[in-house]
Amino acid sequence: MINFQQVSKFYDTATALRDINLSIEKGEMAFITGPSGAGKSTLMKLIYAAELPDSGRITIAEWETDKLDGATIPQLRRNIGIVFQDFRLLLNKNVYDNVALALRVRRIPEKEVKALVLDALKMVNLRHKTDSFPSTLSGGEQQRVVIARAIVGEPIIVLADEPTGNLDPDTAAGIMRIFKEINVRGTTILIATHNRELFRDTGKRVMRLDNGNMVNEERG
Amino acid sequence: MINFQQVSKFYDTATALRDINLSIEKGEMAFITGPSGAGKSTLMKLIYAAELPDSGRITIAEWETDKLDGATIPQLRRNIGIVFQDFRLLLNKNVYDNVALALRVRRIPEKEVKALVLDALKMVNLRHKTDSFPSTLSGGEQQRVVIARAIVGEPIIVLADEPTGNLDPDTAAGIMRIFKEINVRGTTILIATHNRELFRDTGKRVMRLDNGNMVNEERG
Amino acid sequence: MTYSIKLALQSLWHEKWINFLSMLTIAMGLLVVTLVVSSIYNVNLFARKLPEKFFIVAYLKEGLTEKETQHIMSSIKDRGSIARAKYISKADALKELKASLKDADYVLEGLDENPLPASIEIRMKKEAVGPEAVKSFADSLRKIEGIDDVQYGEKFLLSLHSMKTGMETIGLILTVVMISGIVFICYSTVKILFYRRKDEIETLKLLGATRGFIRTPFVIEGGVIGAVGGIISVIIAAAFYFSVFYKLSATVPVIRAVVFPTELFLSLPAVGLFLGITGSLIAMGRIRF
Amino acid sequence: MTYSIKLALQSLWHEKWINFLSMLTIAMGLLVVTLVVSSIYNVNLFARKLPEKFFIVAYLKEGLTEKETQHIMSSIKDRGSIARAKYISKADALKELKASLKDADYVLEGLDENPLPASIEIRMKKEAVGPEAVKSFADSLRKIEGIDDVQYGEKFLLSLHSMKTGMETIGLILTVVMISGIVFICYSTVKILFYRRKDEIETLKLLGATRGFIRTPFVIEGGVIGAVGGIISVIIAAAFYFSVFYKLSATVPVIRAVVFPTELFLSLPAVGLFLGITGSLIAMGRIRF
Ligand SMILES: Nc1ncnc2c1ncn2[C@@H]1O[C@H](COP(=O)(O)OP(=O)(O)OP(=O)(O)O)[C@@H](O)[C@H]1O
Ligand SMILES: Nc1ncnc2c1ncn2[C@@H]1O[C@H](COP(=O)(O)OP(=O)(O)OP(=O)(O)O)[C@@H](O)[C@H]1O
Ligand SMILES: [Mg+2]
Ligand SMILES: [Mg+2]
Repeated sequence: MINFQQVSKFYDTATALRDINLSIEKGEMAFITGPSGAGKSTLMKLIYAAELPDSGRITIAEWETDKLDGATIPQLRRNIGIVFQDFRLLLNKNVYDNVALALRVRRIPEKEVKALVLDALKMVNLRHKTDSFPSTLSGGEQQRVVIARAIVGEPIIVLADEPTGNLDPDTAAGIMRIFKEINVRGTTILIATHNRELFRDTGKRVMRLDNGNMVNEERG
Repeated sequence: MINFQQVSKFYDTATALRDINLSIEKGEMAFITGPSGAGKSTLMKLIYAAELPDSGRITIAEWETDKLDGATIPQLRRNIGIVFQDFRLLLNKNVYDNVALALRVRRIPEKEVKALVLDALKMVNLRHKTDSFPSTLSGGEQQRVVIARAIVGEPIIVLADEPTGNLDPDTAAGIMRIFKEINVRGTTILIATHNRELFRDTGKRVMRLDNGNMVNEERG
Repeated sequence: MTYSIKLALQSLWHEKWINFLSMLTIAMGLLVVTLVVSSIYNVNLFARKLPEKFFIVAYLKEGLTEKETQHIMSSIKDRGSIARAKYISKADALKELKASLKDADYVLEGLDENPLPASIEIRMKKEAVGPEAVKSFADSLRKIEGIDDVQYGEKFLLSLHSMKTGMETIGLILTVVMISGIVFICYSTVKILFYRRKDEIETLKLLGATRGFIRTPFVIEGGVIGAVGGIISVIIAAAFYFSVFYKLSATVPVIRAVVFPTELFLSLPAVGLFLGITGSLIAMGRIRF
Repeated sequence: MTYSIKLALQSLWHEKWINFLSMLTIAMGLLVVTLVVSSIYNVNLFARKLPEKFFIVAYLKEGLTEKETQHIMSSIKDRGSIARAKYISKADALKELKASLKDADYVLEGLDENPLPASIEIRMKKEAVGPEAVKSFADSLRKIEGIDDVQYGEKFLLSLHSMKTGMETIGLILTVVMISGIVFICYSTVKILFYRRKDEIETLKLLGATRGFIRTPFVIEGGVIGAVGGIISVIIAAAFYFSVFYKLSATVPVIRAVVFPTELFLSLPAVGLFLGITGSLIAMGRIRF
């Protein structure tokens, strides 16, 4: 489902990733960890084609990311649900519309949108904040809106970049339960996190990045 | 140093804090914890007068926050170093200038600024990112810039709102070492966090908020 | 599509003040352009009327029969470039001279014979009034049997001509400069407005939106801003017309001669719509993924 | 202060494109205003020259001695509202009549005595030319011993007067509308520009910045944008002047009469600076903590 072959990514001043080989199967759940600035977010950006690799090949489902163009990139991205580390909520839209956006870009009829959005908000325990604007939400509430937006469209891949950074352990555990549930239903999930609690005792693969290098892989 | 007497804060749709009594001594280090949306950030905002209480009295050092005006609010805030949960970095300024801003608002001469800023950046391990802009930093790097900006001015109070949400355990431990160090030198420190690791075995006060109420207080 | 409209209206509403400012800016821009265009239109109208003041006099030989005179008149009138030709008999000419002498007309009393020649006063069509055209026309008149001499104000004609072309040229330049200036201002307003949305567009792209999906609400928004701007400008223009212009024309008669191009004003909402839509399309530029 | 300047220049540079757009917008705005103001200035200049064409003729009685004539002349010239007074003797009047009769001047040959009266042609000061003023002036002339009659073109005077006030009124209205329109456009540009900085201002406040600290770099930034806008407009105006206007004046003579108000153009950078500074002050509004 997600395949990296000898992928490197260099920024002007920093090497973000060097010779990464990676293969995540359909329906797998995997974790990436590593210190701050190791390249975790960059790896995610390469998957959803927000950045292109400087060398190597990346294949996501049937797409090769460096062969995509303006017509196919949206197709790829509609199949991926992303929990952005920096949230990327639209400040001029309320919670409902922010979550609904993920469905609307997929051209899902408005009458189906409502039920799906409210379901997703219920899952992350934010049903009561439907009409609030992002600026009036607490940090953890904002993060849960982003999670709801990532899963509402039932994508085939979910990428979650530090999804529990602003969440207390109990809420975080709740979010992990959701991820496991949709993973069981067949969604491929890749989570970048510092929080060891998330992968402790899961038995899932945990890849460790350090300074752009894949240093080891273990089981959580 | 920080004193709350029967403080309540209501938003249109939510009760953020209810009848909070709180007293933090000069030179103390304390923690606030509690689930997402409990009111931790709101409590911090009341301290630096970004919000005013709907009832009750708040005294910070010699200032009563609801008696402040346009001339005295800046004075209060210059004595407080804040790690904002949402970072609040200026996107059109590089790392150096973002950190220096905290000194410049204090009208510290430009020739002293440089040494202080570079010192602070070295403490948070970002000396090599001096000239980078926030948009080119990883989540954890951005968070460390915010921490550097909060401590660079040697304020008498440091408020840190989820300061390690984007940091790996090792880096987080490093940041906690810095906080302890400046606390030993006399700075009052209040940290809002979900991360139990931060206060485990510190022996410091940990206040627990839930749904706007102060539910218990323990020692870490 | 209905969703795009909803999205556009939502974001229009969410930032209503700043959008209202842009609408007013575009309204002002449109108003300024129309005001200038209609001023210049009026000036040109005036300039075009100037040639009506110009005429040529053809003096006739003495002792022509009525038939001969008729013949000359009709041969002049046949020419395409003639607007009017008026026969002035010897008697009429004398009357005019007497009138111009005022009280001193007794000097003419002693005359037993009218010494003044009959003449034809010719006004040419406006568009035919030009230095070369008039000269060749006068020459051709001189060749007509029975015409003694042809006279016209050469100097007047020259200054008239240069005045007319001058006004037209300045008017054209002014119009072009103004219109490009205002179009640029509208563009820049929309551009600055959308520059703030860079982040929003970026997020939409990352969520898998197509170019069309991203563009539609922005284009609708731009269109609404432009159209409302146009409507506001019409309202301001109408208010201006009735409160100032209309009242003033009672006391200052010249204003009555000013033509207010109503169609131009009524087309402003459409112009605004067009400006807003193209403005937002250009402001967004090529959306690259 | 030096830091504020650095801060301002930094943020000017960081968003150079959008700032450049604002500069161009302000430049265009200033250009449009100056163009309109100088057009109207020229039209008014022209309108003000009209009264120079107006004159009054005072016919003198027959048989005045030279001394009496001198006396009348000097008593007319003493009046404040007189620009020029020209004595036309009986002989001169006859010469003029002969000239105007052209080839037909032989009608006058039979006369043994010159029947035309001597007269004084009076041109009034421009500012004194007005229907009532001229009437009362003419009446006062009639009372002078030795003056037989006073004549002037009443109709000409009336149409002249209404034309002049008409032009002046329209010019004034146009100028006011234009200037307020453009000032608004500049304000709105700066406002939209600073609206994007709301977050930045909020952060500065939370860091403990005083009002002055927050305002200074924005004001400097606004000032620079305005001043550079002004400079750009001067450059465009100069380019326009030399490439179009200057060349055109060779072929279209009227243009030579157009006055290009150089001082106005040279003051544009200062006007832009002022606009930018006040614009950013107003755009920021009251900073509340
Ligand atoms: N656009 C960019 N331009 C230049 N350097 C960049 C850019 N984006 C990221 N970097 C650098 O690349 C490195 C890896 O960044 P990345 O965001 O992938 O780290 P990360 O593993 O997600 O860290 P964190 O846990 O702190 O979020 C960092 O040193 C960062 O400064
Ligand atoms: N400006 C606001 N308007 C309305 N409601 C608000 C506003 N700010 C915060 N709230 C609400 O007040 C409650 C407390 O918010 P606060 O940000 O203090 O929570 P928190 O304890 O910091 O949570 P987290 O750990 O998720 O950051 C939340 O339910 C939030 O939605
Ligand atoms: Mg990251
Ligand atoms: Mg919070």
